[in-house]
Amino acid sequence: MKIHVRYFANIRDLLGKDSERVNIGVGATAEGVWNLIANGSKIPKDILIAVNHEYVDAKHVLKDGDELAFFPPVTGG
Amino acid sequence: MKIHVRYFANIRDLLGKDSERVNIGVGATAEGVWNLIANGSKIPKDILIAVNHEYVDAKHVLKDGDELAFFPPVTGG
Amino acid sequence: MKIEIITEQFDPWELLVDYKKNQLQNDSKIGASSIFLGTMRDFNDEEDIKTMELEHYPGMTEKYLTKLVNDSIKKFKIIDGLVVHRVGLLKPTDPIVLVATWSEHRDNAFNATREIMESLKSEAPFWKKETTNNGFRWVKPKNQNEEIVNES
Amino acid sequence: MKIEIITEQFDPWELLVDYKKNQLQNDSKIGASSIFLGTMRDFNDEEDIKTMELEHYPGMTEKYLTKLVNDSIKKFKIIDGLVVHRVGLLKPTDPIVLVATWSEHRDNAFNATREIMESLKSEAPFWKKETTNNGFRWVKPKNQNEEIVNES
Repeated sequence: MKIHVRYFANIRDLLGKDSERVNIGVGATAEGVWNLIANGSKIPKDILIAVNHEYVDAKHVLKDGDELAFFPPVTGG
Repeated sequence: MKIHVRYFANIRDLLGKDSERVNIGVGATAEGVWNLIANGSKIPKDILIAVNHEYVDAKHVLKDGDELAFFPPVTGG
Repeated sequence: MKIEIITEQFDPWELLVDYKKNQLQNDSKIGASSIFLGTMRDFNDEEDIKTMELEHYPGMTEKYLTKLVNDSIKKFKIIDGLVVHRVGLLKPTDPIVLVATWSEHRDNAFNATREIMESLKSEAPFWKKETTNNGFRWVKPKNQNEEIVNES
Repeated sequence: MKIEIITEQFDPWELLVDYKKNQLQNDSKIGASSIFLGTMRDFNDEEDIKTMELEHYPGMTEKYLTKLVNDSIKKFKIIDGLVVHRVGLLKPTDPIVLVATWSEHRDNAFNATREIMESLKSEAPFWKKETTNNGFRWVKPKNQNEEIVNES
Protein backbone atom coordinates (compact mmCIF):
# COMPACT_ATOMS: atom_id res chain seq x y z
CA MET A 1 0.00 0.00 0.00
CA LYS A 2 1.05 3.60 -0.50
CA ILE A 3 1.15 5.79 2.63
CA HIS A 4 1.80 9.53 2.71
CA VAL A 5 3.85 10.20 5.86
CA ARG A 6 4.30 13.65 7.43
CA TYR A 7 6.60 14.83 10.23
CA PHE A 8 6.26 17.95 12.36
CA ALA A 9 8.33 20.01 14.80
CA ASN A 10 11.22 18.16 16.49
CA ILE A 11 10.26 14.85 14.81
CA ARG A 12 10.95 16.54 11.49
CA ASP A 13 14.29 17.79 12.87
CA LEU A 14 15.11 14.30 14.16
CA LEU A 15 14.43 12.62 10.80
CA GLY A 16 15.69 15.47 8.62
CA LYS A 17 12.62 15.39 6.36
CA ASP A 18 9.07 16.76 6.48
CA SER A 19 7.17 14.21 4.40
CA GLU A 20 7.58 11.23 2.13
CA ARG A 21 5.59 8.51 0.38
CA VAL A 22 6.29 4.96 1.50
CA ASN A 23 5.29 1.56 0.16
CA ILE A 24 4.47 -1.01 2.82
CA GLY A 25 2.66 -4.35 2.94
CA VAL A 26 -1.06 -4.74 3.65
CA GLY A 27 -1.79 -4.87 7.39
CA ALA A 28 1.06 -2.56 8.39
CA THR A 29 0.61 -0.42 11.50
CA ALA A 30 1.67 3.16 12.20
CA GLU A 31 4.57 1.81 14.24
CA GLY A 32 5.53 -0.43 11.34
CA VAL A 33 5.90 2.64 9.14
CA TRP A 34 8.02 4.33 11.82
CA ASN A 35 10.36 1.36 11.94
CA LEU A 36 10.69 1.49 8.18
CA ILE A 37 11.50 5.21 7.94
CA ALA A 38 13.37 6.03 11.15
CA ASN A 39 16.73 4.38 10.37
CA GLY A 40 16.64 2.40 13.57
CA SER A 41 15.63 5.15 16.03
CA LYS A 42 13.03 3.81 18.45
CA ILE A 43 9.59 5.38 18.33
CA PRO A 44 9.61 8.16 21.00
CA LYS A 45 7.44 7.29 24.02
CA ASP A 46 5.49 10.55 23.94
CA ILE A 47 5.04 10.69 20.15
CA LEU A 48 1.58 11.54 18.79
CA ILE A 49 0.24 9.83 15.70
CA ALA A 50 -2.60 10.88 13.40
CA VAL A 51 -4.15 9.09 10.44
CA ASN A 52 -6.22 11.19 8.06
CA HIS A 53 -6.26 14.02 10.65
CA GLU A 54 -7.52 11.87 13.56
CA TYR A 55 -5.45 10.74 16.52
CA VAL A 56 -4.64 6.99 16.57
CA ASP A 57 -2.31 4.80 18.61
CA ALA A 58 0.87 3.10 17.37
CA LYS A 59 -0.92 -0.22 16.72
CA HIS A 60 -3.40 1.39 14.32
CA VAL A 61 -3.65 -0.62 11.09
CA LEU A 62 -3.27 1.49 7.95
CA LYS A 63 -5.17 1.46 4.69
CA ASP A 64 -3.87 2.21 1.22
CA GLY A 65 -3.74 5.97 0.58
CA ASP A 66 -3.74 6.98 4.25
CA GLU A 67 -2.07 10.20 5.40
CA LEU A 68 -0.03 9.31 8.47
CA ALA A 69 1.58 11.95 10.69
CA PHE A 70 4.13 11.78 13.51
CA PHE A 71 4.60 14.69 15.88
CA PRO A 72 5.59 15.57 19.47
CA PRO A 73 3.19 16.67 22.24
CA VAL A 74 1.44 19.85 21.18
CA THR A 75 2.23 23.29 22.60
CA GLY A 76 -0.27 25.73 21.08
CA GLY A 77 -2.36 28.40 22.78
CA MET B 1 -26.60 60.18 68.24
CA LYS B 2 -27.24 61.36 64.70
CA ILE B 3 -27.42 58.65 62.03
CA HIS B 4 -27.71 59.22 58.28
CA VAL B 5 -29.98 56.46 56.93
CA ARG B 6 -30.23 55.51 53.25
CA TYR B 7 -32.65 53.18 51.42
CA PHE B 8 -32.20 51.53 48.03
CA ALA B 9 -34.27 49.67 45.44
CA ASN B 10 -37.46 48.03 46.74
CA ILE B 11 -36.69 49.03 50.34
CA ARG B 12 -36.92 52.66 49.20
CA ASP B 13 -40.22 51.83 47.46
CA LEU B 14 -41.49 50.10 50.61
CA LEU B 15 -40.67 53.04 52.87
CA GLY B 16 -41.45 55.78 50.34
CA LYS B 17 -38.20 57.68 51.03
CA ASP B 18 -34.58 57.41 49.95
CA SER B 19 -32.75 58.85 52.96
CA GLU B 20 -33.24 60.65 56.24
CA ARG B 21 -31.37 61.72 59.37
CA VAL B 22 -32.51 60.15 62.61
CA ASN B 23 -31.70 60.82 66.25
CA ILE B 24 -31.38 57.71 68.40
CA GLY B 25 -29.90 56.91 71.81
CA VAL B 26 -26.33 55.74 72.37
CA GLY B 27 -25.92 51.96 71.93
CA ALA B 28 -28.64 51.67 69.27
CA THR B 29 -28.28 48.89 66.69
CA ALA B 30 -29.03 48.86 62.97
CA GLU B 31 -32.22 46.95 63.72
CA GLY B 32 -33.13 49.55 66.34
CA VAL B 33 -33.03 52.24 63.66
CA TRP B 34 -35.18 50.08 61.38
CA ASN B 35 -37.82 49.72 64.09
CA LEU B 36 -37.80 53.49 64.56
CA ILE B 37 -38.23 54.39 60.90
CA ALA B 38 -40.28 51.56 59.40
CA ASN B 39 -43.69 52.42 60.90
CA GLY B 40 -44.07 48.95 62.32
CA SER B 41 -43.02 46.88 59.27
CA LYS B 42 -40.78 44.04 60.38
CA ILE B 43 -37.22 44.03 59.13
CA PRO B 44 -37.19 41.86 55.94
CA LYS B 45 -35.42 38.52 56.47
CA ASP B 46 -33.15 38.90 53.43
CA ILE B 47 -32.36 42.61 53.95
CA LEU B 48 -28.73 43.72 53.63
CA ILE B 49 -27.31 46.35 55.93
CA ALA B 50 -24.19 48.49 55.52
CA VAL B 51 -22.56 50.95 57.91
CA ASN B 52 -20.08 53.42 56.39
CA HIS B 53 -20.03 51.31 53.18
CA GLU B 54 -19.23 48.00 54.93
CA TYR B 55 -21.65 45.10 55.36
CA VAL B 56 -22.80 44.55 58.97
CA ASP B 57 -25.51 42.43 60.60
CA ALA B 58 -28.71 43.71 62.23
CA LYS B 59 -27.19 43.64 65.72
CA HIS B 60 -24.36 46.00 64.74
CA VAL B 61 -24.01 48.82 67.30
CA LEU B 62 -23.91 52.27 65.72
CA LYS B 63 -21.73 55.28 66.45
CA ASP B 64 -22.65 58.95 66.17
CA GLY B 65 -22.37 60.19 62.59
CA ASP B 66 -22.60 56.72 60.97
CA GLU B 67 -24.06 56.29 57.50
CA LEU B 68 -26.45 53.34 57.70
CA ALA B 69 -27.99 51.74 54.59
CA PHE B 70 -30.78 49.21 54.09
CA PHE B 71 -31.17 47.38 50.78
CA PRO B 72 -32.40 44.11 49.23
CA PRO B 73 -30.17 41.30 47.90
CA VAL B 74 -28.03 42.67 45.09
CA THR B 75 -28.60 41.91 41.40
CA GLY B 76 -25.77 43.54 39.49
CA GLY B 77 -23.58 42.09 36.77
CA MET C 1 -6.36 48.97 38.06
CA LYS C 2 -9.50 50.67 36.87
CA ILE C 3 -12.92 50.70 38.53
CA GLU C 4 -15.62 52.69 36.81
CA ILE C 5 -19.34 53.16 37.26
CA ILE C 6 -20.55 54.53 33.97
CA THR C 7 -23.89 56.23 33.27
CA GLU C 8 -23.76 56.13 29.46
CA GLN C 9 -23.65 53.22 27.02
CA PHE C 10 -20.03 52.11 26.59
CA ASP C 11 -17.99 50.26 23.98
CA PRO C 12 -16.16 47.48 25.86
CA TRP C 13 -13.54 46.85 23.17
CA GLU C 14 -12.61 50.49 22.73
CA LEU C 15 -12.34 50.78 26.48
CA LEU C 16 -10.05 47.74 26.66
CA VAL C 17 -7.85 49.00 23.84
CA ASP C 18 -7.54 52.40 25.54
CA TYR C 19 -6.74 50.85 28.89
CA LYS C 20 -4.12 48.53 27.45
CA LYS C 21 -2.54 51.35 25.49
CA ASN C 22 -2.31 53.70 28.47
CA GLN C 23 -1.75 51.38 31.40
CA LEU C 24 -0.41 48.08 30.15
CA GLN C 25 1.64 49.30 27.20
CA ASN C 26 4.52 46.99 26.22
CA ASP C 27 3.81 44.73 29.11
CA SER C 28 5.55 41.72 27.68
CA LYS C 29 5.05 39.81 30.94
CA ILE C 30 1.35 39.31 30.10
CA GLY C 31 0.60 35.89 28.65
CA ALA C 32 -3.13 35.72 29.39
CA SER C 33 -6.10 38.09 29.31
CA SER C 34 -9.47 36.86 30.52
CA ILE C 35 -12.43 39.05 29.74
CA PHE C 36 -16.08 38.78 30.65
CA LEU C 37 -18.81 40.95 29.20
CA GLY C 38 -22.37 40.89 30.50
CA THR C 39 -24.98 42.33 28.14
CA MET C 40 -28.69 43.01 28.54
CA ARG C 41 -31.07 40.40 27.13
CA ASP C 42 -34.59 41.16 25.91
CA PHE C 43 -36.08 38.21 27.77
CA ASN C 44 -35.92 37.14 31.43
CA ASP C 45 -38.00 34.78 33.54
CA GLU C 46 -40.50 34.15 30.76
CA GLU C 47 -41.22 37.78 29.97
CA ASP C 48 -40.06 40.19 27.29
CA ILE C 49 -37.97 42.97 28.77
CA LYS C 50 -38.28 46.44 27.28
CA THR C 51 -35.80 48.41 29.37
CA MET C 52 -33.86 48.00 32.57
CA GLU C 53 -32.85 50.48 35.24
CA LEU C 54 -29.64 49.82 37.09
CA GLU C 55 -29.13 51.47 40.45
CA HIS C 56 -26.08 51.42 42.71
CA TYR C 57 -24.94 52.76 46.07
CA PRO C 58 -22.47 55.53 45.17
CA GLY C 59 -19.36 55.25 47.29
CA MET C 60 -19.98 51.76 48.62
CA THR C 61 -20.13 50.13 45.18
CA GLU C 62 -16.82 51.62 44.01
CA LYS C 63 -15.19 50.73 47.32
CA TYR C 64 -16.43 47.16 47.11
CA LEU C 65 -15.28 46.68 43.50
CA THR C 66 -11.84 48.10 44.33
CA LYS C 67 -11.54 45.61 47.18
CA LEU C 68 -12.58 42.76 44.87
CA VAL C 69 -9.89 43.55 42.32
CA ASN C 70 -7.22 44.14 44.97
CA ASP C 71 -8.09 40.79 46.58
CA SER C 72 -7.76 39.11 43.16
CA ILE C 73 -4.39 40.70 42.49
CA LYS C 74 -3.11 39.17 45.73
CA LYS C 75 -4.90 35.82 45.60
CA PHE C 76 -4.39 35.01 41.92
CA LYS C 77 -1.18 36.99 41.36
CA ILE C 78 -2.71 38.76 38.40
CA ILE C 79 -0.80 41.68 36.88
CA ASP C 80 -3.80 43.99 36.66
CA GLY C 81 -7.61 44.06 36.68
CA LEU C 82 -10.45 46.25 35.44
CA VAL C 83 -14.18 46.44 36.23
CA VAL C 84 -16.58 48.76 34.41
CA HIS C 85 -20.28 48.62 35.34
CA ARG C 86 -23.13 50.48 33.74
CA VAL C 87 -25.90 52.20 35.72
CA GLY C 88 -28.98 54.14 34.60
CA LEU C 89 -31.48 53.24 31.90
CA LEU C 90 -30.44 50.36 29.62
CA LYS C 91 -31.94 48.79 26.52
CA PRO C 92 -31.49 45.22 25.24
CA THR C 93 -27.97 44.41 23.89
CA ASP C 94 -26.40 47.23 25.99
CA PRO C 95 -23.21 46.21 27.81
CA ILE C 96 -23.82 45.92 31.57
CA VAL C 97 -20.50 44.84 33.01
CA LEU C 98 -16.96 44.36 31.74
CA VAL C 99 -14.37 42.48 33.80
CA ALA C 100 -10.81 41.98 32.56
CA THR C 101 -7.76 40.52 34.23
CA TRP C 102 -4.20 40.08 32.96
CA SER C 103 -1.65 37.54 34.15
CA GLU C 104 1.44 35.60 33.11
CA HIS C 105 -0.34 32.24 32.90
CA ARG C 106 -3.90 31.43 31.90
CA ASP C 107 -5.04 29.74 35.10
CA ASN C 108 -4.66 32.94 37.11
CA ALA C 109 -6.57 35.22 34.75
CA PHE C 110 -9.36 32.66 34.18
CA ASN C 111 -9.85 32.17 37.92
CA ALA C 112 -9.60 35.87 38.78
CA THR C 113 -12.17 37.03 36.21
CA ARG C 114 -14.54 34.29 37.28
CA GLU C 115 -14.22 35.06 40.98
CA ILE C 116 -14.58 38.81 40.45
CA MET C 117 -17.82 38.20 38.50
CA GLU C 118 -19.23 35.79 41.10
CA SER C 119 -18.45 38.16 43.99
CA LEU C 120 -19.78 41.15 42.08
CA LYS C 121 -23.03 39.28 41.40
CA SER C 122 -23.52 38.18 44.99
CA GLU C 123 -22.22 41.19 46.93
CA ALA C 124 -21.67 44.42 44.99
CA PRO C 125 -24.52 46.86 45.68
CA PHE C 126 -26.35 47.09 42.34
CA TRP C 127 -30.06 46.54 41.72
CA LYS C 128 -31.95 45.89 38.51
CA LYS C 129 -35.49 46.97 37.77
CA GLU C 130 -36.99 45.58 34.56
CA THR C 131 -39.80 47.04 32.50
CA THR C 132 -42.05 44.40 30.96
CA ASN C 133 -45.42 44.62 29.19
CA ASN C 134 -47.00 44.43 32.65
CA GLY C 135 -45.15 47.30 34.31
CA PHE C 136 -41.92 47.05 36.23
CA ARG C 137 -40.36 44.56 38.61
CA TRP C 138 -37.29 44.44 40.80
CA VAL C 139 -35.10 41.53 39.81
CA LYS C 140 -34.37 39.03 42.57
CA PRO C 141 -31.05 37.17 42.68
CA LYS C 142 -30.97 33.81 40.87
CA ASN C 143 -29.92 31.86 43.96
CA GLN C 144 -33.27 32.72 45.52
CA ASN C 145 -35.15 30.44 43.13
CA GLU C 146 -35.50 33.22 40.59
CA GLU C 147 -38.42 34.76 42.50
CA ILE C 148 -39.61 38.06 41.19
CA VAL C 149 -41.41 40.82 43.08
CA ASN C 150 -44.10 42.14 40.80
CA GLU C 151 -45.03 45.74 41.26
CA SER C 152 -46.95 46.67 38.16
CA MET D 1 -18.83 29.91 14.33
CA LYS D 2 -15.44 31.02 13.13
CA ILE D 3 -12.20 29.04 13.11
CA GLU D 4 -9.17 30.79 11.67
CA ILE D 5 -5.48 30.05 11.46
CA ILE D 6 -3.86 33.38 10.75
CA THR D 7 -0.32 33.99 9.47
CA GLU D 8 -0.14 37.74 10.20
CA GLN D 9 -0.34 39.70 13.46
CA PHE D 10 -4.02 40.29 14.31
CA ASP D 11 -6.00 42.77 16.38
CA PRO D 12 -8.25 40.67 18.64
CA TRP D 13 -10.69 43.48 19.48
CA GLU D 14 -11.19 44.58 15.91
CA LEU D 15 -11.75 40.96 14.97
CA LEU D 16 -14.36 40.53 17.73
CA VAL D 17 -16.17 43.72 16.78
CA ASP D 18 -16.28 42.62 13.12
CA TYR D 19 -17.51 39.17 14.01
CA LYS D 20 -20.21 40.47 16.32
CA LYS D 21 -21.34 42.99 13.73
CA ASN D 22 -21.57 40.46 10.92
CA GLN D 23 -22.62 37.28 12.67
CA LEU D 24 -24.17 38.12 16.01
CA GLN D 25 -25.81 41.42 15.13
CA ASN D 26 -28.81 42.31 17.32
CA ASP D 27 -28.61 39.07 19.10
CA SER D 28 -30.50 40.17 22.15
CA LYS D 29 -30.47 36.61 23.55
CA ILE D 30 -26.79 36.98 24.48
CA GLY D 31 -26.27 37.79 28.15
CA ALA D 32 -22.65 36.65 28.50
CA SER D 33 -19.45 36.80 26.44
CA SER D 34 -16.34 35.09 27.73
CA ILE D 35 -13.11 35.91 25.95
CA PHE D 36 -9.61 34.60 26.38
CA LEU D 37 -6.56 36.09 24.73
CA GLY D 38 -3.14 34.47 24.88
CA THR D 39 -0.20 36.75 24.08
CA MET D 40 3.50 36.10 23.66
CA ARG D 41 5.72 36.83 26.67
CA ASP D 42 9.39 37.80 26.42
CA PHE D 43 10.41 35.37 29.16
CA ASN D 44 9.86 31.61 29.59
CA ASP D 45 11.49 28.97 31.75
CA GLU D 46 14.14 31.36 33.04
CA GLU D 47 15.30 32.63 29.66
CA ASP D 48 14.61 35.75 27.63
CA ILE D 49 12.69 34.94 24.48
CA LYS D 50 13.48 36.93 21.33
CA THR D 51 11.03 35.45 18.85
CA MET D 52 8.80 32.42 18.56
CA GLU D 53 7.84 30.29 15.58
CA LEU D 54 4.44 28.67 15.63
CA GLU D 55 3.82 25.69 13.41
CA HIS D 56 0.60 23.75 12.81
CA TYR D 57 -0.68 20.78 10.84
CA PRO D 58 -2.78 22.36 8.07
CA GLY D 59 -6.07 20.52 7.73
CA MET D 60 -5.91 18.60 11.00
CA THR D 61 -5.65 21.71 13.17
CA GLU D 62 -8.68 23.40 11.60
CA LYS D 63 -10.67 20.17 11.81
CA TYR D 64 -9.78 19.70 15.45
CA LEU D 65 -10.68 23.30 16.42
CA THR D 66 -14.00 23.04 14.59
CA LYS D 67 -14.80 19.88 16.53
CA LEU D 68 -13.86 21.60 19.81
CA VAL D 69 -16.25 24.51 19.23
CA ASN D 70 -19.04 22.25 17.98
CA ASP D 71 -18.67 20.07 21.07
CA SER D 72 -18.88 23.18 23.26
CA ILE D 73 -22.00 24.44 21.52
CA LYS D 74 -23.70 21.14 22.38
CA LYS D 75 -22.25 20.57 25.84
CA PHE D 76 -22.53 24.11 27.21
CA LYS D 77 -25.46 25.29 25.09
CA ILE D 78 -23.51 28.33 23.97
CA ILE D 79 -24.98 30.46 21.20
CA ASP D 80 -21.76 30.75 19.22
CA GLY D 81 -17.98 30.37 19.49
CA LEU D 82 -14.84 31.63 17.78
CA VAL D 83 -11.19 30.52 17.77
CA VAL D 84 -8.41 32.44 16.01
CA HIS D 85 -4.85 31.13 16.30
CA ARG D 86 -1.68 32.72 15.00
CA VAL D 87 1.05 30.77 13.21
CA GLY D 88 4.40 31.87 11.76
CA LEU D 89 7.02 34.13 13.31
CA LEU D 90 5.90 36.02 16.42
CA LYS D 91 7.49 38.68 18.61
CA PRO D 92 6.76 39.39 22.29
CA THR D 93 3.31 40.95 23.00
CA ASP D 94 1.87 39.49 19.75
CA PRO D 95 -1.55 37.86 20.17
CA ILE D 96 -1.29 34.05 19.89
CA VAL D 97 -4.81 32.79 20.43
CA LEU D 98 -8.27 34.32 20.80
CA VAL D 99 -11.20 32.26 22.08
CA ALA D 100 -14.67 33.76 22.48
CA THR D 101 -17.99 32.18 23.38
CA TRP D 102 -21.44 33.74 23.73
CA SER D 103 -24.33 32.41 25.81
CA GLU D 104 -27.50 33.44 27.63
CA HIS D 105 -26.06 32.93 31.11
CA ARG D 106 -22.52 33.43 32.37
CA ASP D 107 -21.84 29.90 33.58
CA ASN D 108 -22.07 28.48 30.08
CA ALA D 109 -19.74 30.96 28.40
CA PHE D 110 -17.19 30.84 31.24
CA ASN D 111 -17.06 27.03 31.13
CA ALA D 112 -17.02 26.81 27.35
CA THR D 113 -14.13 29.25 26.84
CA ARG D 114 -12.15 27.54 29.57
CA GLU D 115 -12.70 24.06 28.16
CA ILE D 116 -11.92 25.14 24.60
CA MET D 117 -8.61 26.62 25.80
CA GLU D 118 -7.66 23.56 27.85
CA SER D 119 -8.44 21.16 24.98
CA LEU D 120 -6.65 23.38 22.46
CA LYS D 121 -3.56 23.44 24.70
CA SER D 122 -3.49 19.69 25.23
CA GLU D 123 -4.63 18.38 21.85
CA ALA D 124 -4.68 20.84 18.95
CA PRO D 125 -1.65 20.27 16.68
CA PHE D 126 0.45 23.40 17.17
CA TRP D 127 4.13 23.57 18.12
CA LYS D 128 6.20 26.44 19.45
CA LYS D 129 9.89 26.99 18.83
CA GLU D 130 11.49 29.76 20.87
CA THR D 131 14.60 31.75 20.01
CA THR D 132 16.70 32.63 23.06
CA ASN D 133 20.20 34.09 23.43
CA ASN D 134 21.47 30.50 23.17
CA GLY D 135 19.78 29.50 19.92
CA PHE D 136 16.37 27.89 19.55
CA ARG D 137 14.41 25.31 21.48
CA TRP D 138 11.16 23.43 20.98
CA VAL D 139 8.77 24.15 23.81
CA LYS D 140 7.55 21.12 25.74
CA PRO D 141 4.07 21.05 27.25
CA LYS D 142 3.82 22.29 30.85
CA ASN D 143 2.30 19.06 32.15
CA GLN D 144 5.59 17.36 31.35
CA ASN D 145 7.37 19.16 34.18
CA GLU D 146 8.23 22.06 31.91
CA GLU D 147 11.12 20.17 30.33
CA ILE D 148 12.74 21.83 27.40
CA VAL D 149 14.61 20.22 24.52
CA ASN D 150 17.64 22.38 23.81
CA GLU D 151 18.88 22.44 20.24
CA SER D 152 21.15 25.46 20.00
